[in-house]
Amino acid sequence: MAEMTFYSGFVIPFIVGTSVLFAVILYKYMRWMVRLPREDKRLVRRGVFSRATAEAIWESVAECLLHRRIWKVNPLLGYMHTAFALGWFLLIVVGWAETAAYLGGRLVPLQGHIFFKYFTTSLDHAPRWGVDFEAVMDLLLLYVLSGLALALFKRIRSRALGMRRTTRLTFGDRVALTSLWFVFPMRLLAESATSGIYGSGGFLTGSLGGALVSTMPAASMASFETAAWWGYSVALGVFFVSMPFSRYMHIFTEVPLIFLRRWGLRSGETEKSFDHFQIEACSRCGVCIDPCQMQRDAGVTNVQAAYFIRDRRYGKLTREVADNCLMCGRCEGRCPVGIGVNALRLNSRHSLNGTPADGRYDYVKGLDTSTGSRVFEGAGCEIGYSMKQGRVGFYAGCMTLLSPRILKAMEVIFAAAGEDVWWADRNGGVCCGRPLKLSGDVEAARDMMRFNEGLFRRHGITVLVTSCPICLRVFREDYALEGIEVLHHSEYFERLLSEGRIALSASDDGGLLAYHDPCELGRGCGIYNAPRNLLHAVADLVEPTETRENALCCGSSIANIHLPGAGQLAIGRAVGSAFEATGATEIVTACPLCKKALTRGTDLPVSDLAEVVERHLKVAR
Amino acid sequence: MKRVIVIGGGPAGMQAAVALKAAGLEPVIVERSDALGGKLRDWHNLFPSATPAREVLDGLRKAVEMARVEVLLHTEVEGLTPDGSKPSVEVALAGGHAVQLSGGRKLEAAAVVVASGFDVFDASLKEEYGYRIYDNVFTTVDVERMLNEGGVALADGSAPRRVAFVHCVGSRDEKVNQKHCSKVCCVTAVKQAMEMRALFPEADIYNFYMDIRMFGPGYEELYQRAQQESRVNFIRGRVSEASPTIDGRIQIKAEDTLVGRPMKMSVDMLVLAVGMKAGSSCEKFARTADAALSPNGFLAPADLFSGCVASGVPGVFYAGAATAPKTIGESLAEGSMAACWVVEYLDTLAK
Amino acid sequence: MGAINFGYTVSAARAIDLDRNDLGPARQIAAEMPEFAACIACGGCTATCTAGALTNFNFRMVQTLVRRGEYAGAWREMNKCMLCGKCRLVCPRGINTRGVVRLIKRKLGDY
Amino acid sequence: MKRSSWKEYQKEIADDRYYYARSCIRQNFFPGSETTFLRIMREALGKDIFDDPRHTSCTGIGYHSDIVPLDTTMAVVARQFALATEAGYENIAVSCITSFGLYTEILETWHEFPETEARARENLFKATGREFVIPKNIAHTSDLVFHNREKIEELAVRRLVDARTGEPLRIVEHIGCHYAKIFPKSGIGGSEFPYVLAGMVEQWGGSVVDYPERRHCCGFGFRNYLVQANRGFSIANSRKKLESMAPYKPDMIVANCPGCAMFLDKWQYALAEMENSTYGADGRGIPVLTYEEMAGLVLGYDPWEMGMQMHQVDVEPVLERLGVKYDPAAKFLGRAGKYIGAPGEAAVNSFSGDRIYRIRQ
Repeated sequence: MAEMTFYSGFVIPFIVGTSVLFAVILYKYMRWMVRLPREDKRLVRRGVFSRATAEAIWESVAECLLHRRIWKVNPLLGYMHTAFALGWFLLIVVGWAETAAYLGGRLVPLQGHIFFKYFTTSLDHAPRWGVDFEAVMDLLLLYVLSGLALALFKRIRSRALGMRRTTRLTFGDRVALTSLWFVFPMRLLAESATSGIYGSGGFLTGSLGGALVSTMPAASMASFETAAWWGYSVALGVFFVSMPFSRYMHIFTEVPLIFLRRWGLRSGETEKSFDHFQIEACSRCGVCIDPCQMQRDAGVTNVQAAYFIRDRRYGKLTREVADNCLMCGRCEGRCPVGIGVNALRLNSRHSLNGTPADGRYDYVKGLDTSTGSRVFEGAGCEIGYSMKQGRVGFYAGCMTLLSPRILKAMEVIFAAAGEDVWWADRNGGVCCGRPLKLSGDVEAARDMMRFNEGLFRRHGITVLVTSCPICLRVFREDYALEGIEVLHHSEYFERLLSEGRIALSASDDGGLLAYHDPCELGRGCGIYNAPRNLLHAVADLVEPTETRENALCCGSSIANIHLPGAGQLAIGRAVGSAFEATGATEIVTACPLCKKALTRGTDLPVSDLAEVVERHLKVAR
Repeated sequence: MKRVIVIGGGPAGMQAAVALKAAGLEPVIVERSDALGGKLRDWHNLFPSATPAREVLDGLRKAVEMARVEVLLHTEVEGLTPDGSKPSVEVALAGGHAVQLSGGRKLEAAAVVVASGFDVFDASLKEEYGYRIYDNVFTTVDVERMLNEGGVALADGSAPRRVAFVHCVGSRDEKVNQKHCSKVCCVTAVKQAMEMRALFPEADIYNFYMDIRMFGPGYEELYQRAQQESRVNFIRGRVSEASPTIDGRIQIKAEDTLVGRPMKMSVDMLVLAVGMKAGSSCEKFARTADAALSPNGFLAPADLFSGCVASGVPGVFYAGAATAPKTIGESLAEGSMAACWVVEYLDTLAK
Repeated sequence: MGAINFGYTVSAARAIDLDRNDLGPARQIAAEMPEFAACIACGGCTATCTAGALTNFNFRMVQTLVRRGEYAGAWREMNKCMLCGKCRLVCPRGINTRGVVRLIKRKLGDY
Repeated sequence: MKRSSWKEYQKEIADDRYYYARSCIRQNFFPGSETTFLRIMREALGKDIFDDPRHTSCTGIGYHSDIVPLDTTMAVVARQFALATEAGYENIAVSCITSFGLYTEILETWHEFPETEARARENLFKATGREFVIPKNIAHTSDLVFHNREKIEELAVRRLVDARTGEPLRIVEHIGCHYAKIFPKSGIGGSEFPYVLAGMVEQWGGSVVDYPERRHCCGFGFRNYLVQANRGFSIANSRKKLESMAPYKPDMIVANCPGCAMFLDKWQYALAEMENSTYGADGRGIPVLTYEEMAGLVLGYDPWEMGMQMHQVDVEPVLERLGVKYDPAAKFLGRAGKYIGAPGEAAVNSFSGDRIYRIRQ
């Protein structure tokens, strides 16, 4: 065994590649960790020795090796990813075991493990530890190769793997992808050649080696062997060097991302170091492309999450790509890596578009256009609302103000419930700030939020009802409204119904309702059932194919500041026809903006939930 | 065969039928409602001359009666081919046309004149104007009806002290997929504003417009009279919102664009000058006749200049507002013109 | 020069001088957002404007001035906009009014 | 719209025997111009023109500033007519455009509303015991020069051309607003295409500059200048004209109105001080001449005798171009050879800084 030097010229590409890979990755991770803001570092310190770490380990195995989430998207796609990840991982681990089994505790350099077959021709390859390593390694190689075959197939027919569209590649991706495709076939050839010459090898390498030897003169066989090992090493080296600069950076980055996320780190309103982990954990698998309505209905194909993240990663992000997104959240829900792309997009918008608040909304100071039967003028806020338990305020929001039918319905329902309501903005008010926030103007948006907070507090309300999911979300996420319960009107109606303050009568006109989930209400605030429960109480309800968590966006999302009217209309029409296909006689939604958008997109009548509830109120209580 | 089917018994259809009869053919008017006259039945006085609509209607009816034109009421045309399929050009060229009627009937003819007219835009789609939400929001069609019924009044029967007309409701508005100009609403709103003045000498009357399009003979003069004699105020700005006031009136918001400042005002009565939408059957006719539709949904004439009553399909002709918003006068002219084209077409076939 | 205090200064010209105004930025804006030119000045946007109800802000007028090459103060005016989007919902020409606000701020303002 | 439209309106101009009505402000700002006018009329053309020391201001400035009521103005104008009547003249030659406009306006008012004439006659009689006959002909003095432009050309010693190249001088003509904008029929060429100055320029060999703001007011506007708070508007209007004519590189401006000549001249100085901008080709301003000075130069009169040293923008460039022989050192020497004082240096003074004056001083 003394002749086992574990060195040959062909290992150089591999050694160089590996060194570069680990150097770059270490450099990147160190840099990002060091630059984490103080609060994030505190989270890391707190999280390291907590249960979160254990959970992170399990998640890493489940996602990075087994690709559980991709299996859920499509089993074939899942198999492909698992074959590469788990297969390769096992090749390494089992390879390690093989070395240990045959060479004992002896220190073997890295290339010794990787090119084990080449350097250990002098060994007898009888099973050790009761394991036929050659057969197992061949099996694993076959497993990975089957994944590779699927990947090739996907390039030709992505639809079969559940993807209508796949991502377009960058140069780095192309280099990495090409070298990756060569790694395992080269390994097969190299190991087979050596096995053939030395009469070793498992069921795969052994038999392929035998076939090679029998068809080739011995002299050419020797040079073929050398060439194959060179090819294998070069493929590995090139892949390793290109990996940190390509989408394959995700292979490693997903792991720290999982840990950091488990420890509570999140992307925020402004760009920060943690974003790098999210960005480089994106494999550009393209799962985000198919659900995107911008792509599907508006013909916009360069803004999807994968492309946005790619452009941002390489510093090529344009305003158009950052802005031209509905932020409906359909892609985010499906991301196998769980990247919070909306948060990333928002902080990109902040960097690209944010301008100093600069007192530009000072004109709202001291304004109060609210109305209500008893406007409270208290000395101190705290005393104010403790004195006025149960006082309900209604904030219509800009969009509801353009939908008088909703306003009128609210008025009727409030009256039916005997609610004494304070109307925050019936005569026009100050915008909730979410549109501004969504456009990246975070600081300026805060001015508006502070204004409305002050207004709500001054009037001592304890329940804030809104008919607009856009406002609802910002009230819940960004407003400091301790002591004030924020309800969407659907939740509020549900409560009135359960408390017996209103009663609804089912209609018998044979009408069939279909409910459209507004993005901000469903995926945004997790409210799916409240509106449905109310609708169930009054009529039969049908669901479109894509509903609830997968519900379509109406296309007029306030989050997209770029999309021209024609695109909005195209999406609205597509959504309209999805509803027409259900056979519904009426579409009901719970967002004034969705209502306007859908009204343009279909000939079916479109109503807000409030209108339906009003229509079915039992007058005599 | 001398039979010619005229689809629609409005002004254009009636005029076409009378002219066809005079030319020795056998027109049959197929009308889906219970009487001839189309929307002319709902109008009060016609712009710009204030001629009572009844006069024009009676004249047409009398002419149809005198000519003994066959009329099928309560009958709807389901398609321009017997089974709703694509037509066979050979049959058409051979002078054979058959249309599918409601109730499974078929009617054969040598030619067809489509005079199916237009639909009135549904103002409740412009929710922000409050039609069918607030009691005192009306459309110009409602006002014509009220005038016919003998009086314009608020929902509680009282007289309005302030009336505002909103132009371009359901016209020139991509938000309701109506990009075209309906052309007649400006002059209708001006005419009605003047009628309001006559009814309510003390009222304030306002017209909110984007552009005033007075394209016809005597229209511009009518506009000037509305300003000068009828004291109608014209404000250049599109009303964007209507909301109720505490005293049951309607507050509207617009920008006075000539001054450059937003404005609001409360009115007792809001009248929406509704536009003309493509007739609901246009799509069906185009599909079954293999004819073209304009982007705005009206039937597309073969040529805007020399073939405005031709469909491009042999034996099928158009008249009136089936192809675009038109005035009564224009519809009547096209009725006659379509009849001429039918006669010429059949003559050519006979040769 | 300028040492003498006359007690008055030359009044600024009120006329919009299209010979002198640099229409380049206006054309750039229109090129990035062609619908910018589709405005028929109906004023619906200004009438419904949330900000315009609270302060002196006239979106229609400011964007018209920009189209005429009168840029002074345009982005500061646009800064009053809350981006709430009501104007976009009432625009009969389907103009992406919020996009126009942002574009004007970007081309003539501070980012 | 080539030239002919500028000649279309014609009016009747009496050939001889004039009662001369002077301007208030011209005697301060262009003191030699009226003298030059009389000299041309009397010496060169042999006309009878009566210069009456008894006549007064027409009150035009006060009238247009809403200080003097119409009845007062009518009585004052009636007195001028009475003086002419007493002196035996039927034609009046008015030196000032505003006076000319006012006389025309009052005659027109009397014609339309005879009771106002009766009242004016009554007021005049009560106050002074005078009576008048309505003049047969009222002309602005520029009308008279225009009327005699061919005769002057016959007597001319030079033409309005560059003495070195023979090229016609580029001349901006500016007509006072009250010349024909009130009653187009009262001006030669009417209000849109007044030909009175253009006719002289073309007759004497110059070329008229047609520029976009040709018809715009000089900016005086009475209240706009007289109230200091409004003066910025006055000067802005002058600037508008100057900016509009500057690209044509005019050699000079000629005006027929006292206010116009003064403001187009003096505002050039003020603009140079305020904004550091001048409009002449050489960065020294555009010389502004009265039509009498222009005619005087054509007839070979000495510029200093005509009072041209009183201009704010130095006129020497025009004199040089026309080839006028003049004594630069005599510029600020008055009648008796006494030094009258030179202005301080300014951007629009291209020659006043010359050492020669200092030496003489």
